[in-house]
Amino acid sequence: MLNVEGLTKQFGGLKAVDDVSFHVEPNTITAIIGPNGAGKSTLFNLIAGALPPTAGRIEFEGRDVTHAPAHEMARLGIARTFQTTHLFEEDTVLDNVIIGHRLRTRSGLWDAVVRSRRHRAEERECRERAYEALRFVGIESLADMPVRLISQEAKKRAAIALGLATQPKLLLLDEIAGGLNPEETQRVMGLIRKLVEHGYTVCFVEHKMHMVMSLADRIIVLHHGRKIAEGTPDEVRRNPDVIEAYLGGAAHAAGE
Amino acid sequence: MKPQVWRRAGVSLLLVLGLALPLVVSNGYYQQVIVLAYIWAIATYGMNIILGYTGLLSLGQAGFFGVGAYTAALLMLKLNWNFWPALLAALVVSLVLGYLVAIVSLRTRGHYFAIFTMAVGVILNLVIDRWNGLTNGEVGLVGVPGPGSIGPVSLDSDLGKYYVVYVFLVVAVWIAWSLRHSLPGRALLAIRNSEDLAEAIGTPVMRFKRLAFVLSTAFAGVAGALFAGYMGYLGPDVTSINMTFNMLLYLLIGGIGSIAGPLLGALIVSFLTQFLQIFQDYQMLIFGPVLVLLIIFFPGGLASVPRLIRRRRARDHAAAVAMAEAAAIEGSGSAKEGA
Amino acid sequence: MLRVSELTVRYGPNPAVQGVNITVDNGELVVLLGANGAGKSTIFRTLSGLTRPTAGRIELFGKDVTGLAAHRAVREGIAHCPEGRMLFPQLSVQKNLLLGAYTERRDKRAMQARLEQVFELFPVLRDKQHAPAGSLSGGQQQMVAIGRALMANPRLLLLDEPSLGLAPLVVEQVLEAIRRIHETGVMVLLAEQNARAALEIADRGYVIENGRVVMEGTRDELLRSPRVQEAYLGV
Amino acid sequence: MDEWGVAMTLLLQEILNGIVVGSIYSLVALGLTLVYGVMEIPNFAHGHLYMLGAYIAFFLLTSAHFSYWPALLGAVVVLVVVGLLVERLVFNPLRKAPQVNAMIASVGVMLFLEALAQAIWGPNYLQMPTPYGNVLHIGALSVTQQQLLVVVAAIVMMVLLNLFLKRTMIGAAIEAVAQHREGALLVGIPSGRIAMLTFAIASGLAALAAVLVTPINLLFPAMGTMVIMKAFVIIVLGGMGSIPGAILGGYILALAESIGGAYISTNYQDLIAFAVLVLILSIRPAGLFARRA
Amino acid sequence: GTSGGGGNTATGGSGGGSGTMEVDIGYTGPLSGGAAFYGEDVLNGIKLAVDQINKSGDITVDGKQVTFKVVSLDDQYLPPNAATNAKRLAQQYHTPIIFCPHSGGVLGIEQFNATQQPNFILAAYTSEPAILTKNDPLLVMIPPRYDAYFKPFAKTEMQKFGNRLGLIPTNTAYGQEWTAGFTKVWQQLGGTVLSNNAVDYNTTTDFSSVVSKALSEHPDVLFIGGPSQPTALVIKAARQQGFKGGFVVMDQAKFESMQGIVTMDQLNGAVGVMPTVNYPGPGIQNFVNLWHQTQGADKTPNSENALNYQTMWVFAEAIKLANSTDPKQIMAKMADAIKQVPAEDQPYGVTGITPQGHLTGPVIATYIDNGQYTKLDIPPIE
Ligand SMILES: Nc1ncnc2c1ncn2[C@@H]1O[C@H](COP(=O)(O)OP(=O)(O)OP(=O)(O)O)[C@@H](O)[C@H]1O
Ligand SMILES: Nc1ncnc2c1ncn2[C@@H]1O[C@H](COP(=O)(O)OP(=O)(O)OP(=O)(O)O)[C@@H](O)[C@H]1O
Ligand SMILES: [Mg+2]
Ligand SMILES: [Mg+2]
Repeated sequence: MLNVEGLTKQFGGLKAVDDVSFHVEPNTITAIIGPNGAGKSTLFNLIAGALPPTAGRIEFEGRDVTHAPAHEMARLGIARTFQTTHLFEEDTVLDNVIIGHRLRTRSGLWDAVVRSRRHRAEERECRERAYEALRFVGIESLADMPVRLISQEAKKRAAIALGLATQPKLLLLDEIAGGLNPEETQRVMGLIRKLVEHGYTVCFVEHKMHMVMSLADRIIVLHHGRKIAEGTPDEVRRNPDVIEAYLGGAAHAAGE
Repeated sequence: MKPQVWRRAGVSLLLVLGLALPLVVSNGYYQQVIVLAYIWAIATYGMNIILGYTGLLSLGQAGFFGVGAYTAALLMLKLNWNFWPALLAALVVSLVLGYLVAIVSLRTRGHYFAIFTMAVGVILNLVIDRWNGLTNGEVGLVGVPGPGSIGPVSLDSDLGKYYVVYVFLVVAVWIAWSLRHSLPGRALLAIRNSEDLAEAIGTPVMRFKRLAFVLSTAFAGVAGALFAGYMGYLGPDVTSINMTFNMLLYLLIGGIGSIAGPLLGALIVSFLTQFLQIFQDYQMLIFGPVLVLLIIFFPGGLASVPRLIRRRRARDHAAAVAMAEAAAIEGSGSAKEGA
Repeated sequence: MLRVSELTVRYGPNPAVQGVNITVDNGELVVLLGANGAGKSTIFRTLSGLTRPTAGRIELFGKDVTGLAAHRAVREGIAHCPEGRMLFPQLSVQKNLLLGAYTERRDKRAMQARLEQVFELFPVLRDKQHAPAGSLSGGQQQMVAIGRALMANPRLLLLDEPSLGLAPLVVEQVLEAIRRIHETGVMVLLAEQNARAALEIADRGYVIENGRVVMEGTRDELLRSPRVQEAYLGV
Repeated sequence: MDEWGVAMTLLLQEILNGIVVGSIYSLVALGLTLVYGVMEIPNFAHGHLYMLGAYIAFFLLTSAHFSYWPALLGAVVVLVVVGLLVERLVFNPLRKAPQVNAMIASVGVMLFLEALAQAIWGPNYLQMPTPYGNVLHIGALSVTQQQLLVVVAAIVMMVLLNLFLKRTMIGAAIEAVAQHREGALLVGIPSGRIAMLTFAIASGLAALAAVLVTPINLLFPAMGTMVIMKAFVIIVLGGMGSIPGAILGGYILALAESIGGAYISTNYQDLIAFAVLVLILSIRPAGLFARRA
Repeated sequence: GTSGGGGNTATGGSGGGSGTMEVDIGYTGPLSGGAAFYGEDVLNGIKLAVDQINKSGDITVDGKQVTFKVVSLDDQYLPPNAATNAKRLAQQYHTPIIFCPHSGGVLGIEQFNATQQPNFILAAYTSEPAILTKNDPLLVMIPPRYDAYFKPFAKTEMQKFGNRLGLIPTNTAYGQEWTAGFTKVWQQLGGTVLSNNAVDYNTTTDFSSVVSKALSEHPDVLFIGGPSQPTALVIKAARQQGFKGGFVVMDQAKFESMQGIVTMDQLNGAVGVMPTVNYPGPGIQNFVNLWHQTQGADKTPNSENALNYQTMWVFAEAIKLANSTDPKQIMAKMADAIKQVPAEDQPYGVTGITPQGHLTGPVIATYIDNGQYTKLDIPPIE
């Protein structure tokens, strides 16, 4: 469903992403790993349209989307979370998530001012989608809480819910389990599995090896912007380049 | 349900109060202070959309106020237009000019945007002030006609003008409210929160910023046209940066981002400055510090006071929050099992 | 040594930390384990002076440092690598690091020497030293934050989840570095989600839940404890 | 002199005038670079601190019978104290509030200072005496000693300030406080004291600029208003926080004004500065010398 | 309240049965901001007159002795504020007369004064002719017409220095009208007018640039003027850049206020309005003495002070003659009242009032020669 070819991003003299090609099959989980600064977040930014690539080509569901801006990508069905959550701390969880479905609505300012039927219908629809998404990620009961009062884990779930409300096909999750303890990480892993079961496709960046190894169908390893390995968890775990550049002693842990 | 009923009753009461006000307050001086406050409030609602909702500090608002005012006044004086088509033209011109400025200014960010728009405001002010041939320079335009009459009802009387401005104020508040509680409005709030996130959930950020900017200039333009029609006289001073500062002041004192804020702020500050006149030459020695104190002690404006009280109450319920979280975790536990 | 007694911190009416007692003996490395929101960061912030305690007492080498402003706490030898990094995004990596030694800015040579040590620890920072800190990747920024704390040449080093967002290899390196720093005699208080790795280099540890210490013990005691195993080691 | 000679003389004279005015702008912009460009505090009262500095010096010169340089020093000292007070009483309490709040508070300070000056010294224009009133003629060009003094002082101050910010730890500390106040505290920088120091320096610079510039012009309570707006333009034009940018911005603006005034229209001279900003930001949205990468 | 002749403007605080009544006189003008000095000058003239009138005890209405009180409001030079202030003065203080010293404010107030009750006499201290276009029956315009100066100024300077005229006037509308009128006369007399270098006198940091530009065209005479002190800076810059010719100085600028910025030497060859202290008006000596006594020996009165002073006296006499505080009745007695004002209270002299409400009087200018003010009579234009 996602096809990346020769993707390159240059910041000044630095090639943050360097000639990366890969392919994501629908309804699978792909993990992207690599040392800090390897270009993982940049790669996500490129796919999501937040940054224009220097060279290369991105295809989504057979369409060339190399130069589509981020909001267009969202409309086409790519949702993402950020390495640091960007929720609106003062608003409630529900209010944060409602806006996610706006891109599927068509009412504009005029509808809002005259409170047109369409507007009311679409507002209801957005609310329903938001509740649906919150229910899916398991925090429906927190809907009316201000975001600043909820836990880290709940925030991560809210961020996913926001993505889900856009009705995506592909989700890009950047270090979604960062800062979570093992127990919480387990629960988030459960959620990711649930996503795939419900037909979504997931790409994620993570440094927690047990999570990567047990979730991913395929793993792509970046180093200095270049793809140094790709394969199943077993293949990657044994790859000496990966061990040297990234895993170190954790290779054993990852193997357990 | 209940709070909604109360709110509706409150809003209706306020509406009726606004209608009855000029009948109760017949003193022409107070009426003028109130009407001018309404007019400034309308322009400030525009500022609230761009600053309060979208998070962009635009310092050109008074310039656009002037564009609206001069468009309307010149059309009436030079081409003998009626007030109403002139007002419409003022709206259109400030929209179009706002759009053109938006295209260039919104490419800049943060401080650059603020100073860019300040420069636009200053340019508009200077052009209006110096273009003697068109605007009659700082002498200004004399004898600008009022709204005329609709059938037998004259709107040119003090009472008539009050109701004209009042209707526009109500419309402005309505637009501000419905925008705040609509999907496009939420998109603006999302932009204020984080442009990256807004973009990622499919908001064409640039388009929405332009929308907010253009709306703000349209509000300013209409307010300007009302001002010209109400005063009957128009000078370039109302387009100076100080007027933009005044609007910001109304917004901050009233409560930035809130619905009541602009009106509340405009009324309170207007009456405060009238009151301070008794201190003559020393009034600014008092007004300056009062302003600083208000900003320091009510950073969210007066409209936020009830919210602050509510929040304090909410804090006492923090225990409830903890419990709800525990419940949520259980809920997500089922997600895990579902896997 | 560090002695924290009956520490209570409130934000608003409900306490985030309540009656906590913690000691770090000279030369000890102590870990704090706890779920999200347990109060670990709050304890760190209070120790380094960013947050004022509601009650309790903090002593460093017998000296009362309770409620000391953060910039004074640094002078007492407390360096804090905080949650959220708190870097200066538009300053270069090098300036960020050098500012870590602000209190000892007069000794230029020592400053340079320590800068070298940090670069040895995180070689990638040497290549990036002239880049603005804000343009670094998440993990690289974490390295700057740790490096900056080390630049202060502290007696007590507070590390709040230093491995957050770091690659496994780097996590190993960081923990190894912490061990080495600790070996030079610096007291270390460490909060880590990566509990196993953290416990491996620690002398002792505390388990914090809902703002209270619910368990304390030596490394081995904690590693053996079923409660710790289940909640924090993911066994 | 032939036609061409006259035209050349005018051009050279206008360039010279532009350099003088550019130095004035840059001098005023320097303090603002610190508080707005570096600390990102939009202090619209900065021009009024400048005004106050001029009045203090005027008082010292005329009522206390100081001579020029001691009066300058005195004004700087007084303004340092005023700057400290403003920081403590107004901006420090607002350090966690949004920037608009600080901006409007600074407008409050501005109104207050203007009213204060008017209450003490009256609303009239005053002329500040200077021992450097003589005119120097360089060929067909003329310039006063005071104007030369402004140019030299501007250049010296800019070099010093740049060295201070870029080469000293205190300078780095100022930038650090601006970018992350808590982070600065954590490395041992007394953020509060650094903020005070910054304001003190900025206000002192404002006073210095005022005492150098005012003998060329006049003193009156509203004298800071237009100058400060142009100073904001200069800082943004040069790229926030960049001192070389502010210098170049100042000179570009002043030259555009004097040459534009001479060859286009003097009537719209004030407009030129703002038009230049709009033009340049339309082409380069982050200013001429965008800060770092 | 007491009111004579069916007037409906009761007094603000009448003294009841004590045989006295208080009448409030309104003022709205700039008391803060850039133009405050000007507003204060006007206000001080009015206030001094009111003090003198009250002291004289001469003014009575219905047999009651009138005490005047000035109620002044700051409008920061802003027309809408001026209009609001005027409404406040009329509604709350029932002021029969309101002074306003700027054309914007006057125009703003004129918009409603004709139609609204209670109305009042608008005493306009501005020589902007636009204010007369409304034919407002309740308007009094105080300063002399500026066009009277054109011919004498032009003749004097052209004769002494030559016929090339450079222009550096203030770029306000008033300055531009002056410029247009004056250059026309200059050309009619056979002179050449060079390019117009109008600048903003309030915001220009350094006049060198514009002066260089004007001098590059080698003028014999420079036409300048705006607020006095910046005007002085223009003269100074011109002399410093080697200009040897004469100056035509617009009436807004006053030579007496240029002292300390330029020397009399630098002013040689300038024509402009006569300084108030040297003005050969009937009551000038008395006025100057009074000013020194009341405001301080170091304070020099100017024409703002003097003209508003004598105008307030005219109003007082008109109230007395009308035996009422009704604006229309006061207006009806203005012409007669002018004759009643004691000569010593007419520093400049006032001779009559035109049907549009413009006060007339002798106009006298000066030519500076060898550091001395020499008198230049201006024939009146009616
Ligand atoms: N806007 C930018 N300007 C300049 N350089 C950048 C920018 N964004 C990222 N970089 C550089 O590109 C490289 C890749 O960064 P990126 O954030 O993609 O890394 P990452 O793989 O996500 O690392 P981490 O695991 O630490 O988050 C880094 O060296 C970083 O410094
Ligand atoms: N500034 C604040 N205002 C109000 N409450 C706060 C604030 N900071 C923290 N808290 C609350 O205090 C409690 C303890 O938070 P703390 O950050 O110390 O936990 P932690 O153990 O460090 O968690 P984490 O693993 O998420 O970093 C939490 O309930 C948190 O919501
Ligand atoms: Mg990353
Ligand atoms: Mg924490």
